Amino acid sequence: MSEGVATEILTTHILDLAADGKRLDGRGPDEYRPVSVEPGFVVTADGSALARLGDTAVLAGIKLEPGKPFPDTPNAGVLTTNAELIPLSSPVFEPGPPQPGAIEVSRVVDRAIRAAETIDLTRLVVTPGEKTWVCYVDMHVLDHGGNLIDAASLAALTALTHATVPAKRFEVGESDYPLDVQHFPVECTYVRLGDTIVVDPTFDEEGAAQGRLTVATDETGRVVAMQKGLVGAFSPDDVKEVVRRSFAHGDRLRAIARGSPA
Amino acid sequence: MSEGVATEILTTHILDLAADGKRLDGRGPDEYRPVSVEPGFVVTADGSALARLGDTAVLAGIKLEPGKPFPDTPNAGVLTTNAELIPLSSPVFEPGPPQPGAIEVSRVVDRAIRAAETIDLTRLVVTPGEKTWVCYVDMHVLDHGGNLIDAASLAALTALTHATVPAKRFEVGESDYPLDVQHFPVECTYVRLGDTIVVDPTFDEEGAAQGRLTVATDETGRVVAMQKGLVGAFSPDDVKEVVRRSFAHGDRLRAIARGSPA
Amino acid sequence: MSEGVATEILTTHILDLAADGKRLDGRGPDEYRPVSVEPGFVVTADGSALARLGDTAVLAGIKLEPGKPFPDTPNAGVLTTNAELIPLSSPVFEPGPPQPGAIEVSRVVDRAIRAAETIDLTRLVVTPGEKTWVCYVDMHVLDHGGNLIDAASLAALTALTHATVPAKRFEVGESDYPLDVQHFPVECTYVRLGDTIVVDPTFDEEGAAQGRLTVATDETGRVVAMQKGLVGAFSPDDVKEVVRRSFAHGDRLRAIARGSPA
Amino acid sequence: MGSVGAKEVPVLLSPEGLRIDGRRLDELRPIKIEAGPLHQADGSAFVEWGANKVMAAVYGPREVHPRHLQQNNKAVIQCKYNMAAFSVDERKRPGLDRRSQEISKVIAEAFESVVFAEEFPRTSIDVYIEVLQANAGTRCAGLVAASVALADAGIPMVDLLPAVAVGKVAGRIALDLKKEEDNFGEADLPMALVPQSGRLVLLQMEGHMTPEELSQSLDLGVRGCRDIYEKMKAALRARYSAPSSGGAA
Amino acid sequence: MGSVGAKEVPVLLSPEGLRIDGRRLDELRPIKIEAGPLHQADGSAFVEWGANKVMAAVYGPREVHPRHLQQNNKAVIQCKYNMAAFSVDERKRPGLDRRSQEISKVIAEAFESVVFAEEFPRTSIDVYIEVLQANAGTRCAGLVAASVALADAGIPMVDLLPAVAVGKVAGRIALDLKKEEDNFGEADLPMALVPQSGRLVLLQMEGHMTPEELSQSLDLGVRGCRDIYEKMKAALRARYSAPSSGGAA
Amino acid sequence: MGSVGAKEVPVLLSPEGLRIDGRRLDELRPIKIEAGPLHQADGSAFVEWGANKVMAAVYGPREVHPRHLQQNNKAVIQCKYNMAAFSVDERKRPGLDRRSQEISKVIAEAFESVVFAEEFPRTSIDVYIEVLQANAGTRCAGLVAASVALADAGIPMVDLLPAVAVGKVAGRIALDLKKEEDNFGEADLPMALVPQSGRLVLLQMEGHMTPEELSQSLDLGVRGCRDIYEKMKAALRARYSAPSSGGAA
Repeated sequence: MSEGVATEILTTHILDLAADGKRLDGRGPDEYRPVSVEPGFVVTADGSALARLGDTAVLAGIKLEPGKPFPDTPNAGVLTTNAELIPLSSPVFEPGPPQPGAIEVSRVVDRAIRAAETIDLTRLVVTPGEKTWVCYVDMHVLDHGGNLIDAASLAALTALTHATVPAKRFEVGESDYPLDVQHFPVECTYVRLGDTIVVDPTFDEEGAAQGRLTVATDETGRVVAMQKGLVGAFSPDDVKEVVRRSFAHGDRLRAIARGSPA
Repeated sequence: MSEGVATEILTTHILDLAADGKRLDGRGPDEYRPVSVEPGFVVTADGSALARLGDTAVLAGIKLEPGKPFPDTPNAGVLTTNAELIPLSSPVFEPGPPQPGAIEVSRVVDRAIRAAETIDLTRLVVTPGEKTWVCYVDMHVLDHGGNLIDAASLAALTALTHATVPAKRFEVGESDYPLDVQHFPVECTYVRLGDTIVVDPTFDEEGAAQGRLTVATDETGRVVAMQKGLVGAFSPDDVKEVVRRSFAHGDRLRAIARGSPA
Repeated sequence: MSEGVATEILTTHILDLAADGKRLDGRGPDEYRPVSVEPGFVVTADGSALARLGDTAVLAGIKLEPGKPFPDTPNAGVLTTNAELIPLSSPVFEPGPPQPGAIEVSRVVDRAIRAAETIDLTRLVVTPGEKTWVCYVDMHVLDHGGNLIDAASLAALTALTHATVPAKRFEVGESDYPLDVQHFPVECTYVRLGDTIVVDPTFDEEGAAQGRLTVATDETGRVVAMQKGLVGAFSPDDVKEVVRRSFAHGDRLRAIARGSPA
Repeated sequence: MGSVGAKEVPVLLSPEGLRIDGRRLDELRPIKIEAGPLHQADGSAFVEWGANKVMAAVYGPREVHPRHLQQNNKAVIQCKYNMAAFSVDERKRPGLDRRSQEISKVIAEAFESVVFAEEFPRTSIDVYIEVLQANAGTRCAGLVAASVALADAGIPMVDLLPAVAVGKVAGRIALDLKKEEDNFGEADLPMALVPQSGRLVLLQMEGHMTPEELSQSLDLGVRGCRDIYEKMKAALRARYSAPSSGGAA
Repeated sequence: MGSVGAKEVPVLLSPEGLRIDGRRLDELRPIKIEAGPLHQADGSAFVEWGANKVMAAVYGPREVHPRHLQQNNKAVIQCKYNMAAFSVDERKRPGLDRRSQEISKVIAEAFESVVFAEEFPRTSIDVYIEVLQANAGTRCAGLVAASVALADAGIPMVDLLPAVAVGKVAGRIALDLKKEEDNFGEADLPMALVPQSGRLVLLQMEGHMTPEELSQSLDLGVRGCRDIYEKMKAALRARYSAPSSGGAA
Repeated sequence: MGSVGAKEVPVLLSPEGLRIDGRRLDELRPIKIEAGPLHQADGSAFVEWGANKVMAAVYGPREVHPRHLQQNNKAVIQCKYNMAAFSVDERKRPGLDRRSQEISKVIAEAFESVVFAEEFPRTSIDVYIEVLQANAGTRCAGLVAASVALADAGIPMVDLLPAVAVGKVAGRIALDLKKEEDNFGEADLPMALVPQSGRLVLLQMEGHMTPEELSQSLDLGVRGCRDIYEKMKAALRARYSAPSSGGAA
């Protein structure tokens, strides 16, 4: 039996189950896999967190370094978000330059961080136009069991929340101090399986999906980012329903991330 | 019928016609396709022009930015010429790093611009060794119907002629002013089809050609650049004849480009 | 007869000979091919040498330029070692980014230069933290007859020994002066052919080898670098024996390199 | 969007509820669509939309490059969205950046959702979008141009794909932002609609909106798409009635 | 090693012959090895070794990418050693540098020396090593993790490959240097041992040593490798006795 | 050529009409050509021409890399012209720049014009040119070296390809410019001749010349090429009479 045929049978099975509101791993359509977040996983980083959604594991690390502001925004710090979909984490990733999938993950996480004004970039500036902190958010996918965006975003936001500005090490200030994090956006991803929409898809569910929709919400009741992905379509009413549900998941995931011991 | 066979038949037909001094589109051997030049096509550029030779269309845009002179020429501004043979313009171009063909177009155009001293580079300098205007000439091939060098050069020179130095925007001076263009070199390209030499080759004629020869002349009667390309050979007498003819074409194309409303 | 079969027969033959302490070219197991070193081969370089081991030829060129020290070592000059395994030198090299083999050669040569403190990097500094000489060591393999590391290292060290700091040309000082070279490490490479270990392997011997071991020694009796390469293994006693023998070869090759007329 | 640390915010909405270019909140910028301006491509379109100028070309179905992307049961749809160096105020370095790669991906996925790709197994349908002059909304303009180019190339599709962005300007939901509105606005929500099914195949959002504002934006965007749909069909009708013209880029 | 022009050298060895972390000269840092923590890989291992954290995964035998590397008579073993950007004090730019490429090469050659590659012609065995947190000795930690991951993947091998670095600190030969010792030490000599044959399949050295010191280092390293070998076997036994756990990275 | 904003121009022509190195206007620099100095290549040549040192090697006919360039009816001729980092005064960063790629292209086209490529369908003939020391005229020196290397490799050709540059120095047409003449001269016109047919297969020009000067330059260059042709043939004769030497790069 070729791999293509096996995948097709699995897809059909997932779609059949979904038609009855069921999932391969026994979850309900609106149920996340077990969620855990471990901040401080990497001590060489200025902030870090390992987030897990079921079999999916993403490690985020923060590094802050002095640098120059962009010429057109002399009063704003620099934030750079990068996702590495390393071939260690999945048989489908190959070594080489970042693939479109990795770029999408980093851009969608980046978008939520910026739009939610998670960090007040103006407070990263040391001397306007001259010197600012550059904040690197690096996300390393370790185990790709599906739904990378939610896991990566949870890891990144938790890492930012626990990050320290290394002012002393770089002789910018007298002592290090915590990075000031104003908001905590949470990404929540659904996929369409026939007429059913399910949250937190596994790798196999993503393969069977007819469209993916991610909504990022923050703790103030705002939608801050959205991304439709994969082949497939959503009606405006589908979108509205997904937005509605995202807030409850956002609140719960945010509480898990914040409750984690630093 | 395979593509290779079709191309071969077309090549034979073009060569047979050429032996009688005829061409597929009915032109005479020393006749250009309809020429048009539209300056100001792109308002985001500091200068621009869309040049057409028959089915061939090339858009050139100029951007000027403050930058540093090269260490070994502290009293000269910087000119950078780049041709993008984007896959939109032809089935034969692939995405990726610039191909040898694109590099050749940009280098041959660049060579004519420099050798004709089109722009007095010393006048671009703001502070010797410190600050100068960097002039980017970007040529975007939109429709590749053959003879890219002539079309690209016509677009680039017209764009330069209509360019403005954005001194005010970059706070280098009080107001913007026209770029000072001293000369207007014109490239004129011939290909050899058997014993006949024809001007302004189409894409199919280039495919059938046994050598290509480009001669750039300026309005002061000087030859400023030449490039032999493609597989094939020219006798010294062929070259002298092509040089002789290039001046007349140069004068006509220059007049068309200059006559165009800004 | 396929290329694979021919290689296999050659390998078997080399291993059979080695079992009797013999080699294809008639050398003894611990005998180098004819060695020659020609300093000053390239006058555009600030120092250069062409080294030959039998059919193998490597050209090294030194260039010194003013630059900035690294931020974390403000009192040290910068040394950059690069090997180009250009496709001109062997049917097995392809154009493109440096292959792992080229990187290994440059890193192993670099390691010996640094560990032997060949050059006192602190003496390259012009103004601490601000300005230093950057010393580029470029090794160009011209003919790949095997044992690139030893040939490249011999070329590089000889080139350094004859190098001049171009202080006058860069207006850093009043006159040029010789680069101060404190030590002259020599790399010595063996391969294992069955139970026999032979020095200075040819290209074909490298293909038949079951492990490669390089030991760099300097004139003060120190081991300064080692590198085991290729598939295969060495016992600790093998290693100790190779180290012991490397000193004698080192002394001889150093004398040849130093005896060469500048 | 969110130009932190940038210059002063201009007045984006007049007391009369008109925008900086005099448009109402639900009003599109002028759009001109030309089908088939290019000679080499199998299909092409040129779109002028406000101060955007976008060219699209389609090649295919043809051989797949690189080969390993070939699919046995359908055509692959490859999309390259690219901005000319001179298309923006600050010169853009040639070459694909991450933004272009993301846009290329979501546009390709949008077209895969409507093209009958199974009809052309083992082939590639290549969609090229060149932004020649940019003024906010280029991904939607590119998608509209590419959709007309696909139709011009005779590629069978469920439907054309009109697209538009909705945004939030001075606290109000507004259709089809221009550059100043996008730079200083509070949200940007581009979308592409399958008119036949009423479903969205492209949807992105950045900024901040309440769920109610988002709901209102979706409805406004769908209406905008339907208007653009009419212009796309008109451009194709004009092309078929004057098939051999070509020329005006 | 040889940080020319850097800051002051700390006291690396106490008068009592103890090192900065209280270890004796022939003492290893604490090592924790977990086999099989990853779910997608065919085999995996996580190693905490002093303040190093290294993850390894193995995929294969599987199809060779890129195709032209395929060998008709055996599997090719491809190795990628990579450091996470945040694994070191000074952020490392993502992407392979020359150091990583050299380490990948010598590790791949070490494994080729022990894997029965002829059993899987025309395939690739892909070994990925990710350094998540680095504190000297990462190539040895990576090699140990990869070796356990290969065993976890069921790849037939002559033996496991324990590895350790020996160095020279304040003039004395010492086992398993940590970062400060490596930065200010006089030599670094990483090695990997085939316990069954007593031979070395990885061996590098940088610094300066007399032949006698080098001899002593080899013997000390071989003893260290044999200790690590026991820990590797224990980790695999723990994995087989609790086969379906997974999870704790 | 055209070093705008550079240092002062030296005196390039003496009152007696002699050049800075004492040559007459129509005089070549000294040329030494050695056929077959390399051992691995199928054909090779080393050329010292004034202060230029250029090595060329030819491999093939052999398998085509990358595969998709293969042609069913003839050999492809691939050329890489490369300058060593230390071959020029200002260190050149390793890697192909645009100048090298253009030169590679025109040299490949020149050889395609004379090699009987149809005799070796589905193969590649790879020509590598390494400039080790540069002093103006390297493309011509490289072409001459590569042409001898092709003959040394036994590749069937219409004829050898002598090449030389003509230039304009202090207002006078001069043969074979050296560096100072090239830097401060008014025009540079490299060409390659097929002696048998008297036709040019490489021709470039930069600078300014009247049509009459250009005419004169062509005639002078053709004469120069014919002189170089004799030296090329002599080098090949020397090689054939002492076939097994090799060695002196």
